[in-house]
Amino acid sequence: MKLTPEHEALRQTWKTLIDREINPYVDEWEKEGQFPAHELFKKMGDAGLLGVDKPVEFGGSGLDFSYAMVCSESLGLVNGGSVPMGTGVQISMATPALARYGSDELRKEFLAPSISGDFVACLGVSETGAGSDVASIKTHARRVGSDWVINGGKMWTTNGAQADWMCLLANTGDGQAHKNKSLIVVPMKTPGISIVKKLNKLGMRASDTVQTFFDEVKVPVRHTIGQPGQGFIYQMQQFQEERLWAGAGTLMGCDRIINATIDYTRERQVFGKPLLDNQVVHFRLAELKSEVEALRSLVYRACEEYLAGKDVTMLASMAKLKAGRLRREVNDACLQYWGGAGYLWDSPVARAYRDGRLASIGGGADEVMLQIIAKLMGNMPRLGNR
Amino acid sequence: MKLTPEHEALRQTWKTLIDREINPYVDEWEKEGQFPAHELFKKMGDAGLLGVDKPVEFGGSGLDFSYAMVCSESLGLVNGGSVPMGTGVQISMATPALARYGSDELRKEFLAPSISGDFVACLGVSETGAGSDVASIKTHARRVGSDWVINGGKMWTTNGAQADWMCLLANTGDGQAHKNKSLIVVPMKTPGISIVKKLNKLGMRASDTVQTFFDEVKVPVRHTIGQPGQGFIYQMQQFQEERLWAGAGTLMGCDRIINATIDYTRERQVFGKPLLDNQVVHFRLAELKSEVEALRSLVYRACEEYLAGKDVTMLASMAKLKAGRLRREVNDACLQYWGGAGYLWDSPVARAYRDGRLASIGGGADEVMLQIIAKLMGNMPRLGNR
Amino acid sequence: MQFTQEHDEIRRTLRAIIDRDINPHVEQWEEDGIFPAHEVFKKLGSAGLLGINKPVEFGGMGLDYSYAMVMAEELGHIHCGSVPMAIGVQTDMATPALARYGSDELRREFLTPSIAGDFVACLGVSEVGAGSDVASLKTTARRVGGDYVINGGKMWTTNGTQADWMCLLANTGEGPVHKNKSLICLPMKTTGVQVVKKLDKLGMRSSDTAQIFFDEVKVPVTHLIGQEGMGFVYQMQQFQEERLWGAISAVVGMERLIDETAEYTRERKVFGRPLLDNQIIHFKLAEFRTEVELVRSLCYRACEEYLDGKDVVMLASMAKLKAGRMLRLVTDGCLQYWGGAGYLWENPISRAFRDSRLASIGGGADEVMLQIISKGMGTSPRSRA
Amino acid sequence: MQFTQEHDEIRRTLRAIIDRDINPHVEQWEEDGIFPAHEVFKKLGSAGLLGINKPVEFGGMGLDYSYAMVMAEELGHIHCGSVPMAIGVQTDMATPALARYGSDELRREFLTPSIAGDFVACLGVSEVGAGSDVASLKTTARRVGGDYVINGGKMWTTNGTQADWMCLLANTGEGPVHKNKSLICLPMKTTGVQVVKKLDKLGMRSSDTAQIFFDEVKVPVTHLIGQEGMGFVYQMQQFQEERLWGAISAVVGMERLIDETAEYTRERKVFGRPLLDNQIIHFKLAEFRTEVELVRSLCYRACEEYLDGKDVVMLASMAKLKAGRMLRLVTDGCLQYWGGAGYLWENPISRAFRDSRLASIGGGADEVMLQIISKGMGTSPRSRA
Repeated sequence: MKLTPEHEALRQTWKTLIDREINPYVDEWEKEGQFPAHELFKKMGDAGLLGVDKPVEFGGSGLDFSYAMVCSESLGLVNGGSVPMGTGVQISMATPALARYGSDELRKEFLAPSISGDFVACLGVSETGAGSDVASIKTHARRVGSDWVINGGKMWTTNGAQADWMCLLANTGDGQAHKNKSLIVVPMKTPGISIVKKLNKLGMRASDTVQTFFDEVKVPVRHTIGQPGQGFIYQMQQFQEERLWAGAGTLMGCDRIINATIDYTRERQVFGKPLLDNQVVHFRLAELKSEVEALRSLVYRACEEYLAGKDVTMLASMAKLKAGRLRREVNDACLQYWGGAGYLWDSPVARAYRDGRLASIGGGADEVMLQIIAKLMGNMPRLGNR
Repeated sequence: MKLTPEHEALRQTWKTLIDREINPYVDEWEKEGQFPAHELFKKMGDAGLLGVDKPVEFGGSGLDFSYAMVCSESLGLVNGGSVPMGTGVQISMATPALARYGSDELRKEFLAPSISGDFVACLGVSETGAGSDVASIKTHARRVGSDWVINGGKMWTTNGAQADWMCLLANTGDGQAHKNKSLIVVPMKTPGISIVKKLNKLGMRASDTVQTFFDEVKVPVRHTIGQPGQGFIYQMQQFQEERLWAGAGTLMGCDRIINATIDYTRERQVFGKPLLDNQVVHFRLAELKSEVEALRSLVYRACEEYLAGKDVTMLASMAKLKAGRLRREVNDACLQYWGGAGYLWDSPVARAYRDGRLASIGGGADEVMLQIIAKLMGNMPRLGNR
Repeated sequence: MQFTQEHDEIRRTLRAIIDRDINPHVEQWEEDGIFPAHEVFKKLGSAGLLGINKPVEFGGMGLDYSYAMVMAEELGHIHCGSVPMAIGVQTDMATPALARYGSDELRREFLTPSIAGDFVACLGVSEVGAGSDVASLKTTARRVGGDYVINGGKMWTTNGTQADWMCLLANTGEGPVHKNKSLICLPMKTTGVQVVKKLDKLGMRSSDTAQIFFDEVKVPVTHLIGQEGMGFVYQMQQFQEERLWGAISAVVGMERLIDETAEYTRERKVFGRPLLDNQIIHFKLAEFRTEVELVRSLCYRACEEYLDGKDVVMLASMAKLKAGRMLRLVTDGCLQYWGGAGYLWENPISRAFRDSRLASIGGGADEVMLQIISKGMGTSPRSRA
Repeated sequence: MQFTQEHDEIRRTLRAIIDRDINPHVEQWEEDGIFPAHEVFKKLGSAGLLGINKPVEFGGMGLDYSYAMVMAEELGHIHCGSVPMAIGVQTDMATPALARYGSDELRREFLTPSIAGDFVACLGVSEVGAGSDVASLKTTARRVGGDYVINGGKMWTTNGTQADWMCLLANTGEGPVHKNKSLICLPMKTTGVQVVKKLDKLGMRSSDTAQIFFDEVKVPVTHLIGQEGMGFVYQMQQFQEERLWGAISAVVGMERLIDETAEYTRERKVFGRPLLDNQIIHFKLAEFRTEVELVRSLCYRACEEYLDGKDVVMLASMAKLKAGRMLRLVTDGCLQYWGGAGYLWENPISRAFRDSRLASIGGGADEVMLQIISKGMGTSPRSRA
């Protein structure tokens, strides 16, 4: 993946916005338990940051996916994982299918305002009984005249408390689990939708994660994204971008913590010398940096192949797996060198430690990635043997 | 496990014998591909080292198992894994069942000379198709008059090329896999026994490991150890001592390599200072030493409980598991600090690296230990789900 | 290590208090950001559990260290890290030196009520600039007539906002850093003692950790523990108990998490079968359990040698090091198998994840342990210079 | 990194030679403790594979580095580590400096035949006292009239017993250690060059590694590569290629072992089902495969930046570090699943286990890489002093 001056410029725009509009407020948002998505996304939208790889006719910049990767990577500069996660949902998790398969009408109504930052989007896939195992979701939409009538519930919904619409995955037929699902755009104001509660999480505390229930929720059938029954396929594609996004998002986040640790340990004197002068410290940081660069290379390579039209399921899953593992390793190792100061609630490394722990769980747990990779290697047993 | 002056004395006797009769010759034996078991065991026998925990009436010292542990631990002083392994077979793998359940006649004929060092013993359990999975061995002995007629073959038999007798596990009935086996004393000179080949191994190159075939081999039924059909049970008990032995045997072996590495890196100057002065080196060695002491504590504790008559299957399996993992970690980490010198064939650390790799495979692989532990924790799935 | 009826008796007594008077309130205390130390300690004190290996003349049981260790181990049944830590400070970190070297008068005044559970104790060693590097602490206590006048401050003080007295380490003279320090019993009510703030921490949320300042604080010289100038030495001994305590108190907690994770994953079905049936999970739990037994064995062995009067600095440091490492691996590894549920704030596994991260930092970081062990092995440059 | 027809062409050509002229003989060569370098190199040379990115005037193909990298990657199909290593010395360790800075005359004399496969080259840098610490080497070449007179010795010299010439690094002056060294083409037949012994190694058994002594060895000063005193600098550049080569050449080999292990465990039945069905095994292989792709990606990226003329010291060192670490983990991990069979001497996995242990030691140990990376990050004390 060649980084052009355009990529660099995009990165700069992000950096400026993050320094000015985000980092000064993150501590406050963490206390409040959510960041102001509408206000913040509007600023991003005005800067043209929410639709870099989306079609021009709906307000996007029509650039290729590598620019979305730069967005994800740049968000690593945010002092906390909540804003990058919420923004990621808006840019690469809830909207790719709509942008690719949605009708013009639907895109005008929901994609355009999501790109301009007027709408906040959320993704409705996970359920209490079906996190990793998407095929087994229970939420269903039955057709009544020109409407879908939706019943069920979703879990772990990021941006859920503030979202204007949800990209919902629901069973719209009986048939086979991979062919009976559809992606439907559901306005969150629709009667029958109740947000049960904002989940109190170990980390990502400036992100509003909710549980939602649907009780006879009516939305017009024209809100279906692309073909009914194709939802599972679309979502699998959407997952690919989500995983690449997760991989890229880890890079600068890790760099940020490593660099902060270098600065801290360089200042911190123990036994009469900078902590950083301890070989175990600077060697460990060198090792971690090497791992980050390896991941960066994998992400760039996957992105390149993705742009070349190749199937990158394997590389994307590997990137997601390694991203989760590496985040935990980097945050845990760096916190160690901050000592008690790193254990304080508001220290950047303590926050990264809380927030980063989600990386191996959300968006497909490490074990799900391992399963995908093992499968593509042709090594998975027949189900009976698992 | 309290170490008494008697334990100390035993350790001294071993050390003297190892310094005088073993270490000076190990390099030579490694080249020859086997150590002279009869000659060496005789010396051990004369020093009373082969029967410390065996009954007095057959030449043993009648001490408790903790003394056998000291034997195993002391053998770690040998510069190579072959002699300790071969001796371990003689002391704790091929003879415990015979000592415990054998008839006086049988013990007079085979145990006594094995304790005096006149006989070399080997253990016949593993087969090509059944390493970890003992229950599925194929070798069988059918009864013809007052004889067992044995057919089949054994694999991975340590001491096999020099042994006078084998403690053989064979199917002596049809019934259930755990109730149809017997332990039988088989003189290796018996017609019909053919040693197919001495196996050429990655390490343990001074140990003769063979594959054996049995073709209509006749031995009197009175050679059966204890009750026919009890063989599997006896062997499981024998495995317990084997695993504790393996755990104890790892301790001084690791200490020896760590200490040799300390000496080497203290002498070795790089960038104008002793290699050992590098914090990554002495911290790493400190970490490894901590692991060794943890294992030592576990082994001693297991031994104590064993003496107190408790079932130590869990602790013994844990000791075996950790011993294998730790040996690999210690040898790999230490070799690193020897650099090119450690990569030379005859360097003690290169030999330890080759020999030690077997520890996670032989006598029940790590994964078998994990299975036993998981089972005792009540976490193993019903077979269908595995 | 052979345990007796008495050992089991202590386990039972403590366990009853934990189940009745502690665990039911942990959630609330975690939310409050503090737990009622006086109330809890009184219950423990009345049961005699705060002075197990303390002298009988001052209300202790006068039992050997193995009984104290059994108590520390049993504390792992408490559903958070804060309360055990606070108890550990009271029994094994702030009082051993006083019990060993304090004058009878001083012990009557501070040790007896601490054993009875009427006083809450805290330890004043760490400072902003001196965590691992104790020798470099800056707080001074200069002699003025019959008083020590104390100036400076302490950091990371567990129980700091509730404590009645502090076992304070301060510089009482010039001279070399290992010979100029003393341990002093400092009543927290004394004028000039100012608790600046309760620290907001990643974990250990129901433990009150304070930063404290001293401005011309006067205490009579009779509050000196043992001899003047011996403070550093006493504290190093006290650290030995603290480290052993830190290691053994981690064992049962890890065991509990492993079992709870087995339970949860046995119930939780994914792709139509119990999560626990995944070999990657039950093998990992087996591996964890193995490491836990290694830590436990190391502690038992250290305890035996300690009872034999041997120096256990090495074994205690090794145990502390390994316990800290394993706590991180076990809590992180188990949380993984709880998935999203494990990421929820109140989930015991997520609390354990937050709390246990402190183990490799507090009471001497892993790297300090490695330094001590290297020294003991004669391999660290300093030790050969 | 987008590959072209030409890249694939090179893969095909090399692969054919490996399958026809190398792999069938590896067993024998391993037993002999040496492989016929001249014979093998001639075949590679005739196919043009020894000069892929070398100047056309001297028989090279004049292609960019990506083609050389593709060749290094493909070498992983050879069933041992010795032969690839020897080829790497010829193409990426002993000849880059000569190709870049050597006089036409010198290149005609040594580079051309090395590219053709008529000469076998070796690299003379490491010494008994100077492995990682190149600057401290002791071998000297003093000027006497039109000659250099060389004294000293080299250690760990791959191809040492068969080489026609050595790319020698020696001290040609006093001055500071980074400015007093030169690279010299030394014909191994020269009187005074004495190959003391072939070293008996843990692995890499079919590679001849020699210790060599120089006693008043005379070579004309025209054998100097580039400028006198620039040797250290040239060698540091040469190391860059060596490290990148070391990393990329590990990738396919690891992939092959992972696949062979999958194959073996798929066939092997234990407790009535394929070993591979154990989640612990197929997940571990997935994890390994992931790490392999990370190494590969890092190499590709480093190559791209190298082609863009960027300094890739950091990326190359990181790649070398990670490749060495992974080789050890992958060979050790795979061997485990082969059980006893994997422990047999001739088993490819046991050979890989022996051979690959060198990767974290040779060509700059892991710790040297960490030092370089720390320096690049500006975090090592030296780098800030």
